[in-house]
Amino acid sequence: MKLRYFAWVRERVGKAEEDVDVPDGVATIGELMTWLASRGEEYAHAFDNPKVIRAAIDKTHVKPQTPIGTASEIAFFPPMTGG
Amino acid sequence: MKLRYFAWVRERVGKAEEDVDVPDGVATIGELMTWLASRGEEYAHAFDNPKVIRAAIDKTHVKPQTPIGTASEIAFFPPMTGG
Amino acid sequence: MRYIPRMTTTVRIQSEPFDAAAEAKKLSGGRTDVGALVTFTGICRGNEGSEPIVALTLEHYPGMAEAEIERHVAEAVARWPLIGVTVIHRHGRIQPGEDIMMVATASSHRQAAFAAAEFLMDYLKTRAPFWKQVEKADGTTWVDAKATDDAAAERWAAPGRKHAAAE
Amino acid sequence: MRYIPRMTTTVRIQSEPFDAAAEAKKLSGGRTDVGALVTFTGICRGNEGSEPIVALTLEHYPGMAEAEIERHVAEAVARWPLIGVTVIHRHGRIQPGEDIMMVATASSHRQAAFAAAEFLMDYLKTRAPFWKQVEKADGTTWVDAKATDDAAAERWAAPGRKHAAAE
Repeated sequence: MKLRYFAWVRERVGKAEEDVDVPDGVATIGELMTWLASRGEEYAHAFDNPKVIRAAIDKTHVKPQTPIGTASEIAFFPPMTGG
Repeated sequence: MKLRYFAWVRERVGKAEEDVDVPDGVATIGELMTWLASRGEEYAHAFDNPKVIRAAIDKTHVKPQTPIGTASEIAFFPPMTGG
Repeated sequence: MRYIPRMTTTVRIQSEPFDAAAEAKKLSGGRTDVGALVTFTGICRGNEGSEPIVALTLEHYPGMAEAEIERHVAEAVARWPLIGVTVIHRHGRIQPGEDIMMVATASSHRQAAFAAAEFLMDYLKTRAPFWKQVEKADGTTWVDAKATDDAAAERWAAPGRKHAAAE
Repeated sequence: MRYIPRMTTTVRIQSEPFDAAAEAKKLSGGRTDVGALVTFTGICRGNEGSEPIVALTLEHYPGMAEAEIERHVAEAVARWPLIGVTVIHRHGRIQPGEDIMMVATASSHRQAAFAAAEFLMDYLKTRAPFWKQVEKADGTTWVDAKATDDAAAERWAAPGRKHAAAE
């Protein structure tokens, strides 16, 4: 599964995207963030306050409780500040 | 006192402006409209429904109960449709 | 110290056409404190319902039109943190596709610019002394005032209404 | 028979500057059914509070940004009687005084044009995947999302809210 990071989430993780094998038992966006936070210091820093992180599955906004399902691309980013 | 008429009030009265001597006892805008309506057929037609006529004293919107006072110019016109 | 912006207000009543884009640009050009620019342009349509319009003719009350618009511009400036306001309104004969009038508002913040532009439009429709006559193939008629325009203007006067004055 | 206007919608994400006035003009040019044209332009300011800004850099999520804006344009078209909508949003480095983005809405009636432009702006601020980084003399920081922007976007979703859909 492809993960993409934007803005300060990208800066903290230290990369814009990566391919990961998500372990069994990680079923929702929220669980994916918890698992990512356990992957090292930079991830722990990026995901230390998951409440402020927004997510999209295949370029559509989703909530933490949304199941990952058969997503091909999941993105994590801070609240948006365009306009 | 100078009176000015605009839009269909002007068309019905048949003139854009005139100088009139307002008789004693005509104290408010509403009373002035009643008096004007008595001045002939064209005035009666213009002021037959005074509720829809708006007025300005010296280029400021006023209500029917506003006293004429020492106005130098009073205008009558339909509801505005600019913009 | 609170930053007091240099304020630009322009009110013009004219029979000549105007360039809405160029007028709006003047509010933000040459300065870097404008974050939001809202422009409204009112355009003469070519039909009313299903009937074609040949032209509109706008009558106005010279002197009062300027004074009334300036009074509402001053009120908008007092109510919202604006940097610039431009109102231009044409009179005379106007053909379909031509611009009738414009309002442009500049502010640091979008909500102030939007609110002030809508406020000015609602008041222009109901309080500025202009009257539209519509010319069709079978003659001319005066446009009736709309109750919905009065309602739109009244919402700004409703007690307790809150304005989004800043982002 | 109800008149079904020819509808023009344009959504563009680009790093190049754009000409807001020319883009807005495209919505009303060559047709006579547009009575109201509203243009919002978001401009890079030269300061944040009292601190000078060197530049803004806008990061975006390619593909999702277009899709998200197009979804909201479609919703605006469904909610209000619009004739045309244009949204252009830049990404990359933008200097003070330069335009960041624009929304233009064309309709027969002013209230629809205003409401749709505000709706699109409120959603763009909170749902379109763009992130602003502000560059000052002492370094760069990510702009924080504003709670007031979330509140502005939520008013469009509030149950029972009435929209002024026509004059």
